[in-house]
Amino acid sequence: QNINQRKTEAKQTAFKLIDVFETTVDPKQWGKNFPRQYDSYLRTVDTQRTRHGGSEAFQKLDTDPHLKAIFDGYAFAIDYREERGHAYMLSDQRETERVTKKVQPGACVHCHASNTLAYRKLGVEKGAGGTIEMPFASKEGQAQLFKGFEEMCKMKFDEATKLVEHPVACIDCHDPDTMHLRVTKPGFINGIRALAKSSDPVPHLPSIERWRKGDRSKDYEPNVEATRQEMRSMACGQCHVEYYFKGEGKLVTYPWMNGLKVEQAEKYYNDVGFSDWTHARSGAKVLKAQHPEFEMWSQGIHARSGVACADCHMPYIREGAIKVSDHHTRSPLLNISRACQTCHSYSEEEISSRVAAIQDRTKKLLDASEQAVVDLIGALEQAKKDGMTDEQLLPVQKMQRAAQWRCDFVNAENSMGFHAPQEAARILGESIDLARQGQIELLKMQSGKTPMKPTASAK
Amino acid sequence: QNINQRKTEAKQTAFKLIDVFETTVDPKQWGKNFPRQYDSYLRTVDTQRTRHGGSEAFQKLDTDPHLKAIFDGYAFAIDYREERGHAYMLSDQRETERVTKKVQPGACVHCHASNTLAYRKLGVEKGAGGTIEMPFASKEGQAQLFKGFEEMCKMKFDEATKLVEHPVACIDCHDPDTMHLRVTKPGFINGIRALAKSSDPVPHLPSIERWRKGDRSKDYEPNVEATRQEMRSMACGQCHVEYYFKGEGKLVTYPWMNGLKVEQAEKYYNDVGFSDWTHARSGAKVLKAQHPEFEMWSQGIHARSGVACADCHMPYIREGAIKVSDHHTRSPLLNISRACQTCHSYSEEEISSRVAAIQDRTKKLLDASEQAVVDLIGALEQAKKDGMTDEQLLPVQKMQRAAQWRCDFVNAENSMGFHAPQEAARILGESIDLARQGQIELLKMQSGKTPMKPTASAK
Amino acid sequence: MRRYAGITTAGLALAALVGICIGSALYTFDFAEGTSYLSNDPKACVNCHIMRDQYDGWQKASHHANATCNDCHVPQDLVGKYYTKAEHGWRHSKGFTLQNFHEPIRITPESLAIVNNNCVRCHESLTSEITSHADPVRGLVNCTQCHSRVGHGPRN
Ligand code: HEC
Ligand code: HEC
Ligand code: HEC
Ligand code: HEC
Ligand code: HEC
Ligand code: HEC
Ligand code: HEC
Ligand code: HEC
Ligand code: HEC
Ligand code: HEC
Ligand code: HEC
Ligand code: HEC
Ligand code: HEC
Ligand code: HEC
Ligand SMILES: [Ca+2]
Ligand SMILES: [Ca+2]
Repeated sequence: QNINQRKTEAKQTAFKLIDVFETTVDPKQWGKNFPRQYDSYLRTVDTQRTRHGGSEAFQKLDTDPHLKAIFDGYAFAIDYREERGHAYMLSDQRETERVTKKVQPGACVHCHASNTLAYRKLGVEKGAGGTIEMPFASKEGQAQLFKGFEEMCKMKFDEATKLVEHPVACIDCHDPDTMHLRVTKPGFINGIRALAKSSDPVPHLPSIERWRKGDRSKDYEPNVEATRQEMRSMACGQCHVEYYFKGEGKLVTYPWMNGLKVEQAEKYYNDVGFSDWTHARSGAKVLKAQHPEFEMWSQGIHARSGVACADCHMPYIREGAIKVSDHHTRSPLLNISRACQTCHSYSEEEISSRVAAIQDRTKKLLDASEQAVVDLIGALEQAKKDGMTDEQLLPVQKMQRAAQWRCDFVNAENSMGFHAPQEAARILGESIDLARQGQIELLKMQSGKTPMKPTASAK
Repeated sequence: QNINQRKTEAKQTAFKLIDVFETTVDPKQWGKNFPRQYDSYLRTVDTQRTRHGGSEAFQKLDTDPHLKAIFDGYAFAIDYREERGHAYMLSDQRETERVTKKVQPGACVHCHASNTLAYRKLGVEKGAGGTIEMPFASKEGQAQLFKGFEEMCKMKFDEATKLVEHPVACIDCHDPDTMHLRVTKPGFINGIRALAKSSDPVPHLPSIERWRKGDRSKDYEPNVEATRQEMRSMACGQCHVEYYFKGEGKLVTYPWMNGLKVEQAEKYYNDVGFSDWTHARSGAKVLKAQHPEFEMWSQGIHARSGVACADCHMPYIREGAIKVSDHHTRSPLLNISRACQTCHSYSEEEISSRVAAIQDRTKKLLDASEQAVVDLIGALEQAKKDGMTDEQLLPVQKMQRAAQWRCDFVNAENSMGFHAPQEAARILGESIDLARQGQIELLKMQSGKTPMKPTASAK
Repeated sequence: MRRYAGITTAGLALAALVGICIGSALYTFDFAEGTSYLSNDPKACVNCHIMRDQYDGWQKASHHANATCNDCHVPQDLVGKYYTKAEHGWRHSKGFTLQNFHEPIRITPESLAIVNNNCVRCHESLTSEITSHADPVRGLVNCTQCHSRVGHGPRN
């Protein structure tokens, strides 16, 4: 790899046709120096479906009728699609009925656009010192970024989205001077710092483990301390994570203060008393999980073995004597030879069947878990109709919240369990237990029996 | 390959000190030719505990109090221990209170002794043709074996066990002439033939897939058709499997007619109407699962990758100038460097933590599943006390049977989920769903509501 | 750059040679001797940039000091050696010239058998006990099933 690197670095200078700066947002410009990466980056417009993923934006509410019941009362019951390539992120966000039919904040823009510069400009406007030509990593640069971030989060979506014009672009992941990977999303930088301060073991993020052993007086700084291999996942962890909008300022926040696991995020939300909405049928205060790929990957054997998102979703392609990272980020199942066979010496067919075995198991449990949640929602709805009060129902509503959170955590995660097969199954097993226990508790309340104590594992 | 074989066969004869025959049961004799294997074979007397396994015969009924409730009315509620090394198999069986306090058949001997010769002798006695000097693989040899097997199964245990004197010995796994691996247990030979005839995909057993494509007029013959790598698992699959005693003849039978998965074995038992006992508290006709290691391994990624039982449980060990298979079969966690590190280049510490992560997840779900089953048993017990009849309770008793079978399948499997982590979790998730739905159904019956239809996944 | 250009020339020259060989429909040892492909120097392999990963891996792996490419990848009996070299030379050059091979490169079952025989060749006495009881029908368990890293280190 070093040799390759040296070669390509040599190339890089040789081919450097134009200079790019912190102010060069348009990927076309960068593409003049790196046409191969740019060409593949453009190919994220492709649409091709896989069994559980792929890039065709079909309506999930149609393919999975349970979802309407589960998200009743929330924007996700209106329009919820399979996600597709990066090229669409800006337009898909602008066009979703979740935005056109509901009011959304500027916070949404955090992950759907190239906004490094937009944040900094806004920051300067709103009084952060310095100029936007100053280095990104400088004290001023960072202050501008975070100031603009905070300001944009609380704007109206319609206004905020006018400040950006490109989907995620080179500048969001690369330093324009050195082309080194970097993270630029303030929500991620805050989140990973909070994670570093927690005590959740993260063997797959060795630089955090190292930081923890240090004096901890300064915040963990991913752009300085993370290894290259870690950066190959953190670049994606910028956006492919569970989040919520904190408080009135609608600040994009990753719930990592206790760790990355499903129950650790839940604990955070419970502690701060957050819920996404009140369920229209059951009255429960519930949560919506969103694309926790980084979190789920973190629990899997690949992360543990040092395999990064980019290894599978941006594998090297050889072009003549050089290898470049395929910037057509997509389902690895559409690219098995490069995405998997460098590490796994089985045939493509065999590799797909292994994935299918994992995804089928997950799907089966997921169906059972959704069914259990829907049954509980139905039972609560009926109980309300029968005259039970929210106060009486609260313990059971809490069980719905916990069950639904787990079910959705796996469902919203986009690999159908592949990123961490056993963890996904464990989460769903717990979801089923909680939802079914909720029904039991309700029936006991209704028939005047003493409700059972939920078991330790299902508290 | 052929070249090497010829060269090294010369070596073998050089060391051959005595001749061993189909009539040489005593491993000590074989050990004269193969002292290294014999020495390690003797070491199975060692006792050392691991977190979830190891070879200390502690009482499981004490460490896991749920088991008494789950097995109420059955011999396993009297005495149920952690299993230990092969050296103890004969004595542990003779001494367990399951034998001393209950009547057991000669069938038990099938997996707890070297009985290749004992079967054949008994077969000859009972009228099978030929003499015991005839080759094991000859028509007569096989007829003697199967005749003796059938006869011994239906004997009384006390008499049958007198016919054997050694725990599993060289002759049960090796051809005395060539030392090639072989399988000799009739129950396994019948079982694997039935499996071959089923249509359950077995990518990890390529010789069966091959047989299926042939004309299928002759039975699948493991000793002829299996590859060497398959034999390195089948040798263990002879005994480390789920089984039951079929009919009056108490014939040791492996429920593989539909395939190796948990629900396929269940379907077999349901179809033939078998149950191990009637639960003392709930009145349900239930099943006990027994050590389905071969079945669970079959669902895992290691089997799929061609990794055999012997690779992990009998890894090669270097003794001076020669490497041999470690015949001290035991927990690989007591021998990580040899058992895992040739394939996995992580530190021993890292490998144990990976196993711990898998086993901890399994344990957590297993606890939840046991709790759910125990809750259902309690609910049924109460319903009976309240005057409900077995006829009324039958649908719920069936759910107990299904839930308990799944819970026990993972519990009785001795790797705490390691052999197939996601599959173990899936099974437990289903167990929880079934047990909790049983409670729900019962409560609905009691309160006069229409019982819900169990969901598809939990039929 | 310079090295890169050099490689390409070598590759083309080799391909051209192979082309001539198809023309005459004959693999001759003359052709064989005439190309660097047949030397035992690992650099001969890595002349082809496509072998770069394996070369890098080999340099870091346990056998760097003990075995070169040909010790593992070519049968050591004379006929087999040159047959294999000719066959590989042909296939690899063709692949390289046409750029129509599967990537990542996968060892063929035939080549893997050659490798395994070479393991046993060097480690004969150590492994005599486990190879001696090999079933003539079932054969050996491949050494590389467990020791796949000795040549090139871990895949990842
Ligand atoms: C070992 C390989 C591997 C790694 C590492 C990996 N993934 Fe994946 N990912 C997959 C596979 C396989 C799928 C399933 C694709 C499908 O079903 O079509 C997937 C699915 C996805 C999807 C949905 C793709 C689609 O087609 O809709 C996203 C988004 C994703 N992964 C993001 C990530 C992120 C972010 C990381 C790192 C935090 C990551 N992945 C790490 C293999 C990997
Ligand atoms: C923390 C990063 C982040 C934030 C904040 C965020 N998104 Fe997304 N969004 C993603 C990622 C990653 C995907 C692709 C994965 C997926 O769809 O699950 C996505 C997918 C989408 C999609 C396409 C799939 C679908 O759900 O229909 C839409 C539309 C969308 N987001 C709208 C929004 C809106 C509206 C907001 C604000 C309320 C928002 N996003 C905020 C990261 C984010
Ligand atoms: C700026 C936020 C952001 C970053 C950084 C980001 N993604 Fe995405 N990603 C998204 C959004 C948003 C979508 C969904 C777009 C849509 O549906 O319109 C998406 C979609 C995807 C998909 C689904 C494509 C498909 O065909 O369905 C994959 C795979 C993916 N991203 C992988 C990655 C990887 C790997 C990285 C890091 C190298 C990464 N992403 C970095 C926001 C981001
Ligand atoms: C979502 C994140 C993301 C975006 C957007 C992105 N890249 Fe990359 N890029 C990566 C990752 C990850 C790597 C691998 C870096 C490594 O291995 O250190 C990479 C590597 C590169 C490299 C180094 C050589 C190689 O191919 O590995 C170049 C040059 C490059 N990208 C150019 C671009 C250009 C030009 C654009 C815009 C058209 C762009 N990148 C957009 C994530 C991104
Ligand atoms: C950079 C190396 C690398 C890449 C790329 C990679 N893997 Fe893996 N994979 C591993 C490692 C390492 C393990 C863990 C086992 C081990 O330690 O050998 C593993 C384990 C697995 C397992 C078994 C574990 C489980 O979760 O069941 C499957 C299945 C698997 N990989 C499939 C894939 C697929 C599909 C892809 C491509 C989308 C892929 N891998 C890409 C290195 C890789
Ligand atoms: C990839 C390695 C691997 C393979 C292959 C494997 N096992 Fe295991 N086995 C393990 C591990 C790890 C454990 C857990 C040991 C522990 O908890 O101490 C285990 C546990 C066991 C135990 C319980 C051991 C104890 O300490 O009580 C038995 C019995 C067993 N396996 C039999 C088998 C059989 C039979 C097969 C083949 C059908 C097999 N194993 C295949 C790794 C393996
Ligand atoms: C003849 C039947 C039989 C065969 C064949 C057999 N086993 Fe066992 N095995 C047993 C019995 C019975 C026990 C439990 C003995 C006891 O607890 O007294 C056992 C125990 C074990 C244990 C647990 C040891 C411990 O320390 O707890 C392991 C591991 C094991 N066997 C692995 C294997 C492997 C690997 C093979 C094949 C190479 C194999 N067995 C073949 C019957 C068999
Ligand atoms: C199909 C093979 C097979 C048959 C038949 C069989 N066993 Fe076992 N037995 C095993 C294996 C394998 C183990 C070790 C794994 C375990 O304990 O789960 C074992 C373990 C045991 C143990 C030690 C652990 C414990 O459960 O306390 C006892 C005692 C025992 N068996 C008694 C019996 C009795 C009594 C019978 C007849 C009713 C019997 N076995 C029939 C294979 C068998
Ligand atoms: C439970 C099954 C089992 C028993 C009992 C058993 N072996 Fe083995 N033995 C194996 C397996 C599995 C191998 C590996 C064979 C292979 O790789 O083909 C083996 C291999 C051997 C080999 C070949 C060389 C080597 O070490 O791999 C010899 C010799 C041998 N055993 C001798 C014995 C002797 C002597 C005894 C009795 C003291 C014995 N075996 C008992 C399963 C068993
Ligand atoms: C003969 C080779 C071999 C041996 C021995 C072996 N493994 Fe594996 N292991 C594999 C392969 C192959 C995979 C599947 C991933 C892949 O395709 O690279 C794997 C996957 C794994 C995984 C990830 C899959 C999962 O189930 O989560 C773990 C963990 C693992 N092995 C642990 C162990 C442990 C512990 C041992 C020793 C007890 C062991 N392995 C022995 C070859 C082996
Ligand atoms: C002319 C360029 C070139 C040279 C020089 C070269 N190779 Fe290759 N090699 C290739 C190509 C191209 C392939 C892929 C061919 C295919 O997959 O059909 C390949 C494939 C292989 C394979 C895997 C396929 C197989 O046949 O099993 C091995 C092993 C291999 N080469 C070894 C070597 C060794 C050893 C040397 C030096 C003695 C060498 N190569 C020199 C171009 C070359
Ligand atoms: C010690 C033995 C050994 C040496 C020396 C060795 N190789 Fe290999 N080589 C192997 C083995 C083993 C494999 C198969 C790896 C596998 O199956 O995972 C292999 C595979 C390959 C492949 C196919 C790629 C693949 O992963 O299947 C190529 C190409 C190759 N070797 C080239 C070379 C070259 C070039 C050299 C010298 C620089 C070399 N080898 C030296 C043992 C060796
Ligand atoms: C040209 C001779 C030669 C060939 C071919 C060869 N080796 Fe070796 N190997 C050696 C020597 C010399 C050593 C170091 C001294 C020793 O331990 O015997 C060694 C060491 C080893 C070691 C111990 C070091 C380590 O990596 O753990 C293993 C294992 C090994 N060889 C396996 C193999 C396998 C498998 C193959 C075939 C893929 C192979 N060897 C091919 C000569 C060879
Ligand atoms: C099933 C797995 C497996 C297979 C197949 C296998 N080995 Fe090994 N090998 C091992 C293990 C485990 C050790 C370590 C033994 C020890 O440390 O006591 C080892 C040790 C060795 C060593 C000695 C390493 C040292 O420390 O000096 C050599 C050399 C070796 N093997 C070569 C081979 C060859 C040649 C073959 C093919 C005939 C082969 N092996 C097949 C698992 C295997
Ligand atoms: Ca998609
Ligand atoms: Ca044990």
